[in-house]
Amino acid sequence: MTEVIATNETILVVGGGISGMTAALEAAETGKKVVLVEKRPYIGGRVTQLYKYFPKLCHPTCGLEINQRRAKMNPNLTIITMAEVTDIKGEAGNYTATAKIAPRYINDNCTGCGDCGKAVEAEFDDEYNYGMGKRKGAYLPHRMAMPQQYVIDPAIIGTDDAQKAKDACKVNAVDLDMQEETIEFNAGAVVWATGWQPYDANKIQPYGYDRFENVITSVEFERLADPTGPTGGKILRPSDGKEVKNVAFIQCAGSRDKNHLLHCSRICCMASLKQCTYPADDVDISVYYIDIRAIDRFEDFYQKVKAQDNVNFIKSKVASIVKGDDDSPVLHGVDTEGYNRYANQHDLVVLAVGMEPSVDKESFPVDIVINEEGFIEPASENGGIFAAGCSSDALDVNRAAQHATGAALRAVQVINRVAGTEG
Amino acid sequence: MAEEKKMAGFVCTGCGIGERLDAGQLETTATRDGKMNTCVQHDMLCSKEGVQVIRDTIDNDGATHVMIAACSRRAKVEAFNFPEVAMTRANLREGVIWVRPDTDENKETTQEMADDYIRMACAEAKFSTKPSKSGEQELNKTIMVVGGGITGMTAAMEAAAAGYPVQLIEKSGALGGRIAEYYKVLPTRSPYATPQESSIAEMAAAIEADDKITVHLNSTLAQTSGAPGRFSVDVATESGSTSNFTCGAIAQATGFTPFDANKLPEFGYDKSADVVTNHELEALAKAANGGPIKRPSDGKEITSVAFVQNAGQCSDEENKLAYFSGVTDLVSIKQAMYFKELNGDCDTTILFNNLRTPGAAGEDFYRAGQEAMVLFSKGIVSEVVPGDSLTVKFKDMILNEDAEMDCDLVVLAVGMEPNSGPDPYYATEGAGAPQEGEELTDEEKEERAAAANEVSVDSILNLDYRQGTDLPQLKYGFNDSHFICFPYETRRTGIYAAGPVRRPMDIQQARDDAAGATMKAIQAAENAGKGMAAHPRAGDLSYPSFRKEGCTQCKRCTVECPFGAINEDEKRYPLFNEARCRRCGTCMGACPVRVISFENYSIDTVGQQIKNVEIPEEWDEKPRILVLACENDAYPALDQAAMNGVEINPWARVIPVRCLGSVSLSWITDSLNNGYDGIVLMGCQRGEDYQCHFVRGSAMAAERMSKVGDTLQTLNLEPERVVVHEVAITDIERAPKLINDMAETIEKIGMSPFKF
Amino acid sequence: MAKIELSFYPGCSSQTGASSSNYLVSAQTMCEELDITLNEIPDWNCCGASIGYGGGGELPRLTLSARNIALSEEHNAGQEIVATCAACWLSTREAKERLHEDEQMFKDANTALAEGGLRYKGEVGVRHMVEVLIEDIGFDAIKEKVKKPLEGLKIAGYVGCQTNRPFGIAGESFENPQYLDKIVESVGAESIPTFEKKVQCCGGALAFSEPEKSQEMIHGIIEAAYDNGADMIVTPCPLCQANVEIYQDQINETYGTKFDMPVVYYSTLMSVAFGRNAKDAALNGHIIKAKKLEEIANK
Amino acid sequence: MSTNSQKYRNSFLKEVEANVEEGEWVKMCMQCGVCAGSCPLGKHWDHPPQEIFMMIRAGKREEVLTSDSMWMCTSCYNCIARCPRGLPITHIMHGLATYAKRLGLAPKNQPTQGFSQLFWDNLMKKGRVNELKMGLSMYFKDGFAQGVKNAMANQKLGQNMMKAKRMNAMEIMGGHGVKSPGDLAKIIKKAQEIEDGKIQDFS
Repeated sequence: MTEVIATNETILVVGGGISGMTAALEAAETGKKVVLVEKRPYIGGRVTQLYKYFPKLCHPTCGLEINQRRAKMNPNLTIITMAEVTDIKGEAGNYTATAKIAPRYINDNCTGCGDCGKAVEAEFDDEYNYGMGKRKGAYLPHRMAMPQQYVIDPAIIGTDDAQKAKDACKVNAVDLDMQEETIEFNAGAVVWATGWQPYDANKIQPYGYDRFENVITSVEFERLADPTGPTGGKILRPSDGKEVKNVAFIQCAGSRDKNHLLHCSRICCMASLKQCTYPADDVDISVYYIDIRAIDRFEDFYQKVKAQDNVNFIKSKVASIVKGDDDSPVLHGVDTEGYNRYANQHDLVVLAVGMEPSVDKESFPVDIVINEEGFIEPASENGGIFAAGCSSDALDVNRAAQHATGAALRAVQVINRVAGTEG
Repeated sequence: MAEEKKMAGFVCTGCGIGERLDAGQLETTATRDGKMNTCVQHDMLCSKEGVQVIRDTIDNDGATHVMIAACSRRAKVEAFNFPEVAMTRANLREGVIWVRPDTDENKETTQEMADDYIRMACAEAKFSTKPSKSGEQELNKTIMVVGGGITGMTAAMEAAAAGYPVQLIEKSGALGGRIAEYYKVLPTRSPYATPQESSIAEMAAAIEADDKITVHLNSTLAQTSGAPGRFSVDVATESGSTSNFTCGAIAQATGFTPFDANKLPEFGYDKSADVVTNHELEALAKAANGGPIKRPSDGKEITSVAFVQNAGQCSDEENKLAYFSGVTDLVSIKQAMYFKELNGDCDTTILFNNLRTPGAAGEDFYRAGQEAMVLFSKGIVSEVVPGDSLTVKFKDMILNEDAEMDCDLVVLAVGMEPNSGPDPYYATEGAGAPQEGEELTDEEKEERAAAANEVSVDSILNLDYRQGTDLPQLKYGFNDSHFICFPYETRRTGIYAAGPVRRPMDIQQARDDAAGATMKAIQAAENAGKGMAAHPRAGDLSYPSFRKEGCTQCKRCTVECPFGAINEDEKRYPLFNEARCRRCGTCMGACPVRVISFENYSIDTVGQQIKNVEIPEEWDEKPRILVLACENDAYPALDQAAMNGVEINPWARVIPVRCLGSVSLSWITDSLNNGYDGIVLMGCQRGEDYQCHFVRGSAMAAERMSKVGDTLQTLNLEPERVVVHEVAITDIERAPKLINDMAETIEKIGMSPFKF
Repeated sequence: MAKIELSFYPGCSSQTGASSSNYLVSAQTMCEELDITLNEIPDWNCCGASIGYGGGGELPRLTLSARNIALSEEHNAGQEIVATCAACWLSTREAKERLHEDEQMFKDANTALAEGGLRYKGEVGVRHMVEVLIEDIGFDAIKEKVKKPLEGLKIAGYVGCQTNRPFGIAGESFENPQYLDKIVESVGAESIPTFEKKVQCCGGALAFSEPEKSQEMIHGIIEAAYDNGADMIVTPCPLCQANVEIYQDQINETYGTKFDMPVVYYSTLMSVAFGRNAKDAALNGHIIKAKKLEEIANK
Repeated sequence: MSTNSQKYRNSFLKEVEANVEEGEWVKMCMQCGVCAGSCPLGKHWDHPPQEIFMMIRAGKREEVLTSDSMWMCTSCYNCIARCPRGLPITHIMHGLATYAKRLGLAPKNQPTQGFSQLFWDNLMKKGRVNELKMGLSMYFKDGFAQGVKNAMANQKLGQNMMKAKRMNAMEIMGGHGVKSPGDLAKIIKKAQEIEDGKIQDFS
């Protein structure tokens, strides 16, 4: 049974991605008690699945290492993984939160030694790699996963595999009888940081993501480029494993579009520019865009990529994709800078899919102001609940961390009022 | 140290350690060689029972030093958490059994590896003491906010709302800054459709009414001395009077200055009064107070306006701005709406290249502008021809032709330039940095810095710091963090920039940024009071001290500290400021006479590890390779390699270091003298996009090691024996390979003759 | 199956002696089998199609459709309007939506209609026959009705434009609608879900005014069906049917092809599969005979 | 020719908003070009829709209204389905074409222009389209000789259609229609008047 010691001077942070982690750590390092609830079996969220950050092209795992060390060493911080907040009652300074915790079937004894993973046979699509590649039925979601504990896929519970995992474990960390549990605890303020999800590319019908193997999404491309990804960092075509010599990026795939996401997702332009630096320089790259939204110093990076001889920018929203020779996608459209019609064949097409806020208007646990794009508004009506990061707007990592730090303060203000420390 | 040491060792036999290694022998090694008073085995040390065993030894047997031989220091951190003792860990799992094949012929070397790691951990423990708060400063909750614009005002209010007293410094005679001059501002709530009144007046009133906030108008900072938790600030007013207060931390929100449009002759700014900047337009709109906006030249009601986007921005030309000032497209849409509101049937045309209106608010507002019949054209403006009616010449990118249009008024969307002080590193990292091959002495560097400060702007903070008066700059004068994950990772602990001085931004962002910076300032004040380090070694209580009698006043430490933490007294002895220090150890690495040390990280804690590795006789054909790995990237990379079962040769002995900048040359020379056959240093990426969270640690290590050549010469050893590598945390295959490469090198060039 | 009664708008091309009279015949046969009663809108007029734009302006065109709806609301009160022709359906539904969202248009249309003593309320639903089949009848029910499965037939489902865009069939995508394939399978034939030209425009009315441009596109459609090994093409749109079928001679001349690809309606397929004879299925109404269908029908 | 004082001003845009079907949408285009790329007759357009929208903003009144591009629209609705800003492009194209025709600026002998008029006149006669007459009048639109040629060219087609009972020679005698074409004419005439009344003069 999970024990959570929390009072109305505790800050509840929902979501353990870069924003949630930042908010939680900043508050905890200011001496506040924090409970962090994360849906995945590990903290870090989507940035753990990115290969590099723009514009520095540094590795997200570097910052993750520091944040995880901060988290491990901080006594003020309690992390609950595989859990979702299902209900929040009360008002600023006095909330009662309900969280549902899914069974991990592995307890804290786990040393991350990996014996159970070796013992289990069943394999599943690896969600960490967006379904490209497989993982075992007992698995460590990724090498940097924190907590460094394995997970047993519910699908093998009741099978011999589950028993194999149990038998293989020398520290009896495997608990096949683990049940879903529901816990309730107090909090004075809530930071909502459930982040975003890639827009469902199947809905962008003209691009045939559901019909053409060699049309993939930008998040999948990150995994392809990552040396620890399914292709060992080689950029290969899904259809035939051939090395990609000619890749196209389609911007605003789902963004700035009343048929999909109304808003501009802000990050996609920079993400694609970044991804232009992944392939070798003998790979031809075409970027199909409406406006390149390189803000601030990102302009430097835009200019740098523009200067690459192998990159070509086309001001055009691609109209449609059809299948060409040996499954190569052919892009149809018009370059609007002087009306040039094209039908360009590429080895691989990357859809720069938009950011859809992971804020479910329908099932949101408490009454809160959510705008038509699905982001949480900075409204006083929200009481002691503060959005952080991509729950509030489409933000890049840097802006998300910045926003989360501010959100942490707003939560601290509530806590301090409760504690009566002001004045 | 008064209390006598009681050393307790613990060997875990879980996770296969017991199967792969002779635990009995490890225990003996710990007690016999490692001089542990006690040493016990446990089959699962991280379990509740195991942890209890350690706890009892501390509580009941009064152990003061604890050596845990188990998994990597990165694993089971929560379990092995005993702040009340000096603790070290021997990495037998990731460091030994996971990187060595489980075969009989490897058994011996694997055991030797493990025994060495035990000896090293014991030595490290022996020479460590438990870090504890220095008491150098107490908690000072006051936050100083510099700048009384929207960012500073927000920061002040946010801090006060959290219960912290505020000293708010404003150069001018009133609060409000630029926003006070604006007619309207961008909408901050959905639907993002119409410009709204700014809340600046209400905010000013609220600050007036808040007894937690003290406002200093017409004031500047004469001097800021001290450190987080004990800053002492002299405030000078225009009238010449000065006052002093102390504060715990600082938020700098000094805003921006609009780009000088006189640098844009092609747009006729200097020739026609009817060519104005976006900032001047705000004044025009305000002056119209509710009526139609009139032309500056002849007061005629304006019926047509052209907005020239990116005027002097996104340019590679000399004395124009290379970057894009975040909001200028949104601002032009907003201002075009002014005309729709005030001038009835007025045509407004926005000539842009890439229209940059990001996010939900941005795209909504773009559509709102189109709804309001603001006309958008992808056009690049080449010239504005003055005249009774101005003619704008541009290339229409869509119709792909040269075009021109006439209008009554032209608005230049110019960018923002940060109001930052002189860059302390102008001469070392900034524009004044030595060019390729240019060698500068410290004196020359200082001269350049001084010269730079002469020509450049006045100081804002007037910090009494050895390394300059103001916040370091990232690029284009912005006081931004270099790190994507950590927007507030400042290089001046306890001082945080917010708003357009950090990055070009709009009001909403600036207000969020103010909250963020205030949060960090509050945190810095609180932690200074606790004697705890700030990010990235957050919570670290260890701090540097030095043996004055040994110091030669060479100033290496004061010059090279990346955080300006060390001042100099009149005798040029270093003055450490604990609360400014980030515990990287760069000073330790810099010190040629080895007088600087931390309680649990010193010349000895590492040096003794090096010494306690058993060096086999030359003819044993068992080389020893010392690996000094940055704890942030290289060491985790090696851990992950171990998880993947990547092999590392059995000669390597890896020691994690806080930063390559903390590596003392003495460690290198000692290990060479002790018969190590090769040395591999692994630090972070250096250069413009450096990854080192201690800024130049990796770079400085490289520079220092370049001088090892002489040492090698005198010992007539081959230069290949010492290598420095940049290693990223993702180099899971590469990091082990670099170590194995060294083994091959030694194969080639032979063993070191210095084995005694 | 519950009896369904609908107010039917046949449209000009389906009249006897007109270009898709065979559509009407087969549709009626199909409806008999499915127990659908079609009550023709008395005195209906042409919808103006899309091409009418060049002659009549916006309001006159909307008023044409408004008149049909008004007549239906008057004489077939309470019955939803159903059309078999894509253009008829589109124009009528478009008119309804436009008049609904634009109050002034609504008034103006009624002012005009008043000249003929009519009043438009616009409260009645406007549907395409295919919607009725999918939503009210369902593929399973269609399967059940099949007496002569169309085994051994490979049929390319050609949806075309106006049955598909801008409204389309609920739950179907614009780029890759599946319902024709499902109908084809329901009647026991083999579908070609990957038929890449299933929503390619045939040129519509421009087949008349710009024959070369249209026939180039039609050629592509037939070629794709041919390459996919189709025995015939099935479509829900009379203009698509006509355009793709009747110009094959001319296309063969222009492109040196030997196309002889039958183009039938879903209602043709169903009539035959439901066991009705060639006449009821109006197979005689095809210029390019659907021999394989005829064989099954005559079995 | 438009003078600088009209270029990149709202004058023509306003005219389009006032007088063209769905014209008020033109200002919402963000020049992504998806319409241009989606049109099945795309390559036959001198100026694709998105470019026409830009020309309207640029004040190129004559160039737009005399263009033959809008007449390329086959009413396939691809552009409408894909436009990220939801512009009813098909209708705007129809609207521009009709407006150009109304002003007498539409290109003469633009076949689709001719045909759409024929179609309309044909349907207005009896309230329903008479395909035979429409066909014939189409063939003969360029005079008798050309008409015979066209007719001969399509003779086989005609015979086939007759064989299939999908064309009826008797239609020439009259054919289908509404009961009272007069009433219908009155209704449509009224509608036409109302619409004409709304046209604003910008010339």
